[in-house]
Amino acid sequence: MIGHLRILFFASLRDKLGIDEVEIPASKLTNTEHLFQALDEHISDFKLELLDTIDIRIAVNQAIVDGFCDLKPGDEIALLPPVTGG
Amino acid sequence: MIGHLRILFFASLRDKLGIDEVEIPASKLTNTEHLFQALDEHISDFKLELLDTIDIRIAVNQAIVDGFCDLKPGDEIALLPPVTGG
Amino acid sequence: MSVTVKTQEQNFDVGKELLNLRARQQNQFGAVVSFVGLVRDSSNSKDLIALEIEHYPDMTESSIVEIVRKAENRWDILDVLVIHRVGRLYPSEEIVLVQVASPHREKAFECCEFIMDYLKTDAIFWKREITTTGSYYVESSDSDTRRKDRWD
Amino acid sequence: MSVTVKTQEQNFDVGKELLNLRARQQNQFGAVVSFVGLVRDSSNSKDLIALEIEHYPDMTESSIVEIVRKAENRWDILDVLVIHRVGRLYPSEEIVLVQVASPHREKAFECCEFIMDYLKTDAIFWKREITTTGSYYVESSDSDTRRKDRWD
Repeated sequence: MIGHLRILFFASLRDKLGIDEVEIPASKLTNTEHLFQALDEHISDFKLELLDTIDIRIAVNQAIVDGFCDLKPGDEIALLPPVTGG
Repeated sequence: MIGHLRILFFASLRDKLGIDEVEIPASKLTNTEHLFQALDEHISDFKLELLDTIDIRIAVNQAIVDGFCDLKPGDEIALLPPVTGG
Repeated sequence: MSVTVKTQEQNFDVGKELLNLRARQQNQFGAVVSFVGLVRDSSNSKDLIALEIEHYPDMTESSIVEIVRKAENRWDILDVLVIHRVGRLYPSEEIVLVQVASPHREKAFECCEFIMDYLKTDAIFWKREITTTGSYYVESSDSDTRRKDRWD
Repeated sequence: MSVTVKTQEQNFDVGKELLNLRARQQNQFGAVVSFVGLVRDSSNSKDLIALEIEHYPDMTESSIVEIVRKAENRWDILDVLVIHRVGRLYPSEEIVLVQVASPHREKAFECCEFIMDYLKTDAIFWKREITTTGSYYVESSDSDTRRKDRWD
């Protein structure tokens, strides 16, 4: 949706939260600093405390973000639990 | 041939000597110690001096021989110049 | 230097990929080292029914390309192919192929192992093991991290 | 532990050999490392027309089996296949395949490299390079010997 942020949940995080994807109006979240709060406000029964138990990395538009990062309408934000390939 | 030793020459050695295989009566050679002399006596125009210029290993019945080794009729003796595979 | 990275559900054919490499590379290369990882039939002493591999389309492939770029900076390599399967895989099925072509063998060996070590820790995949006693997400192990850290 | 060693004129198919491995091995193995060596199109800055590889039938195969036995004593490996071609080979043709299967990747990498290093110095083959300026027998180099000696 125009004017929205798309937020994706992967793997164990998706299974535990029971959500794979959500959209939040971009006006409600302009920086990744407040991401978890915004999710808690926007999603009913959001299991906020779960996010503390998993080592999560955040990607914005498919690039890992270290520290905080400004957000703009149309951005794709992903919450990534620990990865392993090979 | 019964009562003979079979002597094989490989690769650069074969090319330089111009011989790939020769048979010597087993009675003429009972130990690898005298192998080169026996070849010189048995083969006309044998280039004995060539053997000094190449690092040769000797195999008897397909096993590398370190030092000297007794020979018996039917044995297969091979003169192996330096190898490389892979 | 050619880099090919694919994530796909279907299996790969190592022989065909070697032919593709030869078609791609006019340069001379004397050595090709290939690694194939397969699903084992047990994990932490549990019997494994299947492995489910999840990826983040596009970002997963970028994360692998980034690993290959790191390798490229260290070794004189000519061609790298990484194919990583996703979806549900059963014991003894192939998971991953890493194929490295180089003029000389020592670089190809090192580079292939480097890429595998980084795939374990840095590539964006998630693995869920479906066993006879439940299903579990697996994470890269401490020994995986140590193997990766060897290259620092 | 299964050991397969072949010397042959015809080419091999790495994909088919991986299938053969899976048919042979009921045991679980998570890692297969394969090395393929190919004829390069130049050697010591001479243009190569062809490579002629000579062997000593039976003894050559025994010399390879002996190398594999050495490897077997060092690593927990499940299956080794070595196919070495003989006869006349042209640039970009395959010379050798070494395929090692192991439960874990680090052993498979080490073992495959070990076998390759020993093939260079200890396997009973002779190579003659036919170049535009004459033909020459090649010997294993000092660097080959050094690479082998690493394993002592």
